[in-house]
This record gives sequence, C-alpha cells and structure tokens, in this order.
Amino acid sequence: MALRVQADPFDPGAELSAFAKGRHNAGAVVTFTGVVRDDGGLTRMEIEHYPGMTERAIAAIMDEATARWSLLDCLVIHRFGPMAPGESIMMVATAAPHRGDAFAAAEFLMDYLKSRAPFWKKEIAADGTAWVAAKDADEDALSRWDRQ
Amino acid sequence: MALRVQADPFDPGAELSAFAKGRHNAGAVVTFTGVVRDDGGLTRMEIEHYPGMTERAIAAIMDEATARWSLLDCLVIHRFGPMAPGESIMMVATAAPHRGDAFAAAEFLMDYLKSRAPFWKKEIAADGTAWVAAKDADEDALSRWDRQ
Amino acid sequence: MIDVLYFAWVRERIGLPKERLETSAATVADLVAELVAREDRYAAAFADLSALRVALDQNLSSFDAPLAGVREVAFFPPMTGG
Amino acid sequence: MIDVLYFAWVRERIGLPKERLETSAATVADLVAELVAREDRYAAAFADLSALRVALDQNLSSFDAPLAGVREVAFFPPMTGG
Repeated sequence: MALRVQADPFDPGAELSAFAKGRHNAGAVVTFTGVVRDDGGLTRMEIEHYPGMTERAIAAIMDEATARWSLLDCLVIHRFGPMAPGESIMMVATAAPHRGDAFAAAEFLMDYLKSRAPFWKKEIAADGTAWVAAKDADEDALSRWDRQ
Repeated sequence: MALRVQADPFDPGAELSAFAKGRHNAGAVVTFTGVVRDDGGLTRMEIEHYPGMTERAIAAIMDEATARWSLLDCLVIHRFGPMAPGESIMMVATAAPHRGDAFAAAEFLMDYLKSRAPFWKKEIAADGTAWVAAKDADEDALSRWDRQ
Repeated sequence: MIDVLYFAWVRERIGLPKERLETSAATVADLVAELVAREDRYAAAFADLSALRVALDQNLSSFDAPLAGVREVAFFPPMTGG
Repeated sequence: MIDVLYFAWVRERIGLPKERLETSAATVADLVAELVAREDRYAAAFADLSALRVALDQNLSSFDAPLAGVREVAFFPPMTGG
C-alpha cells in the first residue's frame, strides 16, 4: 500500500509498470487516472490541499478499501499546485486476485477522493478564475457504498 | 479505438502512457490488466483462440461499449499462445470525459471478453494440464448489462 | 461443402482442428448427429451439448439454427477469455 | 489557544490561511459566531454554513461539535479532489 501527495508531475504508465511488476498472485490490476480536462479556454488548474489531513484522510480511505475487498495492494497518487491541461492530476491503482474486487475498490477510492479528501480545484481560464464547485452527483456516488 | 490480438508480450505501462498521452478532452482514463496468476504450481498458461472470430467479436463488443457510454477512446489488447505466471494476458483501456463512463465501459468490456470472446485458457502445472472451466459468476456478471 | 472447426478440448477429443465435410444436415443439431454416428471420438466430444457452444460463420449461434448458406461451423467449450 | 485554518475561497474571503486565537467558544458554531461578529470578511466567509465543511484536528466534523480539547479547526468548502 503506497500513498503519495506531491506537487511534482508523475507518469501514470511508469507507475502502472512499477505497480504491476512481477505480481504472481494478482490476476487483476485496475488503474484510474484523472487528467486536467480542457473544456475550452482553460489555461491551468491549481489544486490546494490541507497538508497532514490529506494524507490522513486518504490513508483512512485506503484502509477502508482494504477491509472491504480482497486486495493485494493499492496505490494512490494525488498532486497539488499548478498543472496544465492534459497533465495527470491523480491516479489510483488496485491489485486483486479477481477483477470484481479490483474494480470495486478502485471506484470506491475514487468516489471518496472526490468528496472526502481535502483538495480544492481552481480553474484559471482566459476569461477568469473560479473554484470548482462540488457536484451533487459526487455526493450521490458516495452513498452507494453505505451498505456493504 | 484500437484492438490488438497478438502472441507477443506487451507492457501495460507503456500502453497506458501511449493511450493517455496528450488527452486534453478526457478527464478519466481507466485500465484493466489481466495477469497470469500463480495459484501454486502453475508452470505456464496457454491461450487458444479463433482467428477471425476473435477480432470480430471484440470489435462488436467495443462498438457496443462506445454506443452505451460517452467514450473518447478505447483499447483492447489480448494475447494468445504460451505465457508465464506474472505476465500480462490482456488489457482494456477507456478514456471518457467523466469517471463513471470510463469505469462502466471498462467493466462491461471485461465481462464480455470473459465469456463472449473466443479464447480458451489451459493451465499447465507440475501435476497436470487442464482447460480452465467457465465460471457461472462470469455468466452472471454479464447479465447485469442486459438493461441499459 | 462446409468447414467445421474445433477448439480447446473439443479439438483435443476429436483429434483435429478443422475438416471439410459434405453434408446435407439441415440444422446444427443434424450435423452433430451425423458426426456422432461417424466415430467414437465425435460421440465423446459431443456427449454433453450443454457444455458446448457453436458459431456459424464466426457468430455465436445455437444448435437448432439452420445450416443453409453457412460456410463455417465451429464447436468449442464456453469461452474463458479476459 | 486554538489554530484556525482556512482553505480555498474561505481563505480568500478572510484573507489569510491560518490564525491563532484565544477563544472560550464551546462549539464550532460558537466559534463561527465569534468570528462573524469580528469583521465583515468573516461574515462574508461564513454567510452560508451549508456551503462549508469543518474539520477538528484533521477529522471531518460538524458545526455543533464541542471544541473542548481541540487544537486545530479548519473551515473549507466541500472538497473537489480526484
């Protein structure tokens, strides 16, 4: 289990290679990569975070995922600071004996990271700057994990 | 949209890097990698396939995924022939504006590949050789996509 | 003339991957009956049709499907890809 | 003494990321009331509590939670990670 909160860019492909390397017991590896999406006119994104709480919240989410599903390993990388359209914001990887567990744990981690990890996105565009608003859909996505 | 059915090994990390490279319109990239799992004593796995029908069946599954979800791209790589424990068997990648579509399409593709693409796995172990039996669970997994 | 293909343990039991047959079978089931009547190895391969799948011209089909116009029939166990 | 942290637009409205306060507030809501009474910029930041979240010692909490023993309070909008 590994967790990195960092300003530096990372290469999702290199991370997947390292994560999947020589796994003889895992049949299934799932990754999710979040990318800065340019909806038109976006100059850059800036992510603010709460040092200390961020690591603590993500570690708790990873512990929860590990308790709920048969995981052999999981990885979360999340950047903060400025980043350009097309750059990777964050990544989740899960390894499990079976695909159902790997998929479910990755989706669970994503749903929690979206609305329970202390990050805030700001979009800087040619025509102005705005904090990204939380979506009701993300809060709804969380509720599907209420029951095991 | 890309589809490769091949005997040669592939590097899932390099594939993810190529797939995700410079996407300014996709916010979400999901990958699934299937790995030869060593449950104890497995010497190698051999995958037989039906050339022609394999490509046709996978292309149809990819078309269906593209019709059901807002995908910007998808990739399926599936190997045949002999492979050792720890080697990657196959990979699915999806890119979408939003994570829900990327996850759902990847799971859908996996469920169909498991029981509708003409591949047959044979396990060669120290104590014998056996064709892998289809699992009821895989057939059940398919049925969840019956309704849109 | 029709091409008949066998995969996985169906191929192993019958002992060949492919053959070209002259047949007047109207359906897949009729073709199976012809094969089973031929030799024991076919009877062994087709002993339990519920454990088999069939594709006609590379599309999954069923044992009661007609063979008219079909050029390639394939028999195999349930797929185990992914 | 208690550390109070602000993030995202809460930080921008209040104009600072962190301050150290002497307070006798019993709950988070009491602390908010004290801050709002101080200056307009606090009133602006705390105008709609439903748009805010609070963490006590780095754990998500609620506005009616007691402050006894708490060393760090943080106010911020709903998170938008991932």
